[in-house]
Amino acid sequence: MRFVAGCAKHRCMKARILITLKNGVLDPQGKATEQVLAGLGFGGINDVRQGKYIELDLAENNPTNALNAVRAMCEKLLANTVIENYEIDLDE
Amino acid sequence: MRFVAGCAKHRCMKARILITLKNGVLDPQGKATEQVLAGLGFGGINDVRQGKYIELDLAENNPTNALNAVRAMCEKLLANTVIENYEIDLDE
Amino acid sequence: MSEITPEIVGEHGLTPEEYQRVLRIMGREPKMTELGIFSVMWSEHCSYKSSKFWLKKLPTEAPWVICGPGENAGVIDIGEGKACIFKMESHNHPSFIEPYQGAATGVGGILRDIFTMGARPVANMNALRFGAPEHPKTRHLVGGVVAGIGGYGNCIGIPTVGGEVNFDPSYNGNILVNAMTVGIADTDKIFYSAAAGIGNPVVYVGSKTGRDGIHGATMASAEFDDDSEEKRPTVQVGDPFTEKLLLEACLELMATDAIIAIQDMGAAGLTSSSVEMSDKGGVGIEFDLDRVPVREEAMTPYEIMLSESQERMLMVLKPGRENMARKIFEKWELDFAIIGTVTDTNRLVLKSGGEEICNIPVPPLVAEAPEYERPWVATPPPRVLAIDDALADINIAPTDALARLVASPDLCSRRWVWEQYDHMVMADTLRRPGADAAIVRVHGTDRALAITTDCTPRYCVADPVQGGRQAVAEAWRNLTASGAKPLAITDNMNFGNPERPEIMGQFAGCIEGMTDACLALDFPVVSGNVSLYNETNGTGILPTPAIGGVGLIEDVNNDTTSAGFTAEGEAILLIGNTSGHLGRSMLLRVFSDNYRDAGAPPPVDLEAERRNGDFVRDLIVGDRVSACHDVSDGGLLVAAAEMALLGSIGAEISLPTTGIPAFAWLFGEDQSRYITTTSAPEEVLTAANSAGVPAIMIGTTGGPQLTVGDGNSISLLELRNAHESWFPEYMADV
Amino acid sequence: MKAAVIVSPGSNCDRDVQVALQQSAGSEPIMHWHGDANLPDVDLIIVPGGFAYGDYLRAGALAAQSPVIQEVVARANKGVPVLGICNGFQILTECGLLPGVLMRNAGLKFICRDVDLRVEAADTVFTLDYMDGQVIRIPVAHNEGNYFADDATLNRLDGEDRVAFRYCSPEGRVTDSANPNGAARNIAGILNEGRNVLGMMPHPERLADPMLGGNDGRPMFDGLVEALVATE
Ligand SMILES: Nc1ncnc2c1ncn2[C@@H]1O[C@H](COP(=O)(O)OP(=O)(O)O)[C@@H](O)[C@H]1O
Ligand SMILES: [Mg+2]
Repeated sequence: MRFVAGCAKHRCMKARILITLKNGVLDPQGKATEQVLAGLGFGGINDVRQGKYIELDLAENNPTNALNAVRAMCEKLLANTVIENYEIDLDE
Repeated sequence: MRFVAGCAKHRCMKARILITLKNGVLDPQGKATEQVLAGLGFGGINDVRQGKYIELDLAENNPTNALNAVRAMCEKLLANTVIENYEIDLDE
Repeated sequence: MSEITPEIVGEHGLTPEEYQRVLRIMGREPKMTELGIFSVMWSEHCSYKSSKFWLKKLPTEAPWVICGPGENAGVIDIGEGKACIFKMESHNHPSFIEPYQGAATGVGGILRDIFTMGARPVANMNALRFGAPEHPKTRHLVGGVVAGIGGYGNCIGIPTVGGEVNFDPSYNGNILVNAMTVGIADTDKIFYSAAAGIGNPVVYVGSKTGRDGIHGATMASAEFDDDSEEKRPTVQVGDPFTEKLLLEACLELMATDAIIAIQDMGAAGLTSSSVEMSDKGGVGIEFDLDRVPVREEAMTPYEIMLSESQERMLMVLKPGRENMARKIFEKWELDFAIIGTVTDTNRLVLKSGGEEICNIPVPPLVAEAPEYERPWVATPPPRVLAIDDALADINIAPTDALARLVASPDLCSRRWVWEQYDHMVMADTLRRPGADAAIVRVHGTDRALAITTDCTPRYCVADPVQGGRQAVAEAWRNLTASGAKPLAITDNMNFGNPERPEIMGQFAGCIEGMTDACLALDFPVVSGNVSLYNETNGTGILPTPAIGGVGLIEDVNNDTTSAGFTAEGEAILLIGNTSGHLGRSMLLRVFSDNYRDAGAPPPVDLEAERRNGDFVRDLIVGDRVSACHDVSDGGLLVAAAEMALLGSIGAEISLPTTGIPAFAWLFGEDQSRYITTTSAPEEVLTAANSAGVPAIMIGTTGGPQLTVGDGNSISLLELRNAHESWFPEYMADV
Repeated sequence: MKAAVIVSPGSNCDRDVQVALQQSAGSEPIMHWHGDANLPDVDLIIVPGGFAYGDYLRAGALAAQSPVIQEVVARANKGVPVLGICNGFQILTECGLLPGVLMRNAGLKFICRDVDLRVEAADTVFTLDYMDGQVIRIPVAHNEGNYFADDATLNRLDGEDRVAFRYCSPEGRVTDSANPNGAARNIAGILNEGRNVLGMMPHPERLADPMLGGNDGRPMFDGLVEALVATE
């Protein structure tokens, strides 16, 4: 797949990707953060899960193409699909 | 601030927090990701920025209280406001 | 109604015959949780069913051995009331699936094996084998594995002081990640796993139990698949921070007299730890599974017993000490739960929701675990390569050959790897990575441990017996070259599918060779690990019996020496006999079209090995040499180049006057050799002569370059660039 | 001289600092548990390296919330010398005693090796036994040592002579290639306004014993002991 580069000439899309740990996968970061929040007196927190957030600017104006490309990037690099899920959100 | 614990008895809210680097702060991780994506043949990517995503389950049913609490957590701990911005999204 | 169908038995990895044995032991059809327990206890990993027959042959005794194989790790006496506790373990398959977490949890697992015996871990090592550098997966795997090992070890604050890295296409589909930990304990404060004391509390500490690592095949059975949920990953995630807390909390409790027995939860978690504790103690154990701290909702007893969640321990405490122990674990913010008691029934009894869901007699579960003497065929003896044939198609200047060799994936500097490991934390690393053995001071004393890992799989595949000998001998040699007295080894036997007779033949051959070497060198095996089925599409990995060796330096102020040249104008001596053996050499791997990875490996003459090594150690301890390095992969010139680079001092190396062709002499991989430097060569040569040890002067140190023969030279700068660039360039932009 | 070393869960250079201090002071520092806000009266506080709280979220962020850290801030404000090494430096920036943040290394990898440092401020209790412009060799071992602050802050640090150490070449030149982690202006260590708080990424305690291959860290501890014993 090839996109034409250059945001100036073409319309640009922004992809926002949320990467979260799959259910049941241990989240040591979330667990430690939860403990410290509790220690600071923030009560009533039942669960803290930490993930990644990635923003991409794409030189692409066809949403289907963009979604396919971003999905491929997630599968190939951005998410570790053995333990992570990803969610893609496109806006123009 | 004190919440009453226990999701079963009370309604639960989920807070989703996006933490991103402020403009002008170098993002070596985003840069590296961008390069690797290009190396993998994904063209037309103009910018990659990487941040954090945190999900909290709160035993709270008043949206204003919840938002205030989460904002306080961000200021005090979750974000380093020297270099990071945060965005809070609540849903029930 | 039969719950257990032949399919379920198959999914649990049990053969029909093995299942018949289960039925006989139980006297009834097992319940699902019971079947799960048999399945993991009788797996290759836990029962060593294919390898036990052979492992029994390894020598395990010496006057300094306190505890040989069978416990969590081996224990040796290092004097002054201290013991060294160490072991190596593989995490091959998980690291291939998810390199970062697989390698990280491998480090976590081996650390627990060490501190569960009462030792504070003081050093980590790692022996890594990857596929061909050009294979599309290799870079990603190298990057992930190295980051994972560093991620865990750096965080917990145990220095990673050395290891080895090999590349070979046979590992394309099966990388090897073997991690070793060395710890130090007081000899009168060593903890074992035998449960004792009827009625004593059994306590669970550490992280909560989740559904980590429950075997994929069993998860697929309809009964246990939570249909709504995504297919659960079988990869565990490590939490080095929690492990650090667990380490400190355990050591704090161990300083009291509260613990009767302790066992980490490794593979097969609660199952293997409880079975081992009760079997070793000749007692029964009863658990109330409702009291096990869990991380996820609605976990079944089956899942709780089979979970491989990390950072957990099981202990038997003296009665009345529970509260004191609880306070320690709570201070370190860890879960602490009394989940059961020691009983006099010899049975593992599990209750959940008030119901008995498991009741297995422990002695037959352990004693009647299957053991196979699988058919094997010896590897046919390889043809010895004639030197002239081997060298026929090589036509290049020696220093050009050297520059390419030291820049090859197998011989280049591993700096890219070890700089990602904190190798200095704890402030006792006297010799950092980059030379032969690492040297780690015994904290607060003038003693030190020398530590190394070694194996040359390309030798093992050609001749398993010689390869097995060589692996042990090289470890011994590396320790010796640092001035240490080699004490004992741990091993990690990585092989292909044991159901193939050729693979079992490799296994048998390596064991035979290792046994010979251990006996000849007084270098017993005190712990180890076996990893089989490292095979993809019928191609097995090179047989890889990785050896981790530990030696003792009694006085760090006097008994050790540099691995690099230390002064200009000193004589360079070669200790040991050189015949110019080129079979399986790096020279041929890099330069030969016809004989790459061909021929017989260099034989190891164990008597000469012992004689030469003992002589060299005496030289070092007697302060009669200024530097010492063993000669291994790449031969004499590569070893000399390494010494020059380490010391930033060049050298002139002369060519042989004997009948050996120059390239065979410079790059042959004859064993049992060392290079040393001295300002009084005559003295050393005379001493060698009277000890019956071959020794000759091969050159002089000095200058900014390495010169071979008359005038063929390369600057140290160029040599260093060649040596240092391959790894970072290969790993750029991963 | 009485010193306290703050021990957090996940500290792992606490013992190394203890040994180095003891060697210079002749007496053992107090090893003070982070959860205990009652910090005894001491002449020196050291926040050692490690991975307090696993460095989860951000390096040093969770540890900066420990009960004792507020007390450390209060003491620092009263003028008690506070030295933060590596993770300790990260904690001191997260709790606001020092400006800026330590971001992920530019190379995105953990780095453990000796680096050369140029001493930029030899007039503090921490650097008495060094000379301005002196080049010393000290190891780094970190994943997040990439010092960042906005230009105004950096200018202020420079203008007030509050950069204590910079990464440099063996000859003392401040170059990009001598910068191991991408730190702004090659900054390896900085001081607070009162010059009684020093945060630094390199580990002086790791080369304070010639057996370990160097002794350039030793003068920091010797100097501290001299200065603080003299003020007693
Ligand atoms: N995976 C690794 N981790 C840490 N250090 C390593 C690793 N691989 C190699 N090294 C280090 O690089 C040096 C050279 O390794 P190697 O060539 O295998 O040594 P030798 O031939 O003397 O056994 C040794 O100090 C070794 O500990
Ligand atoms: Mg060697």
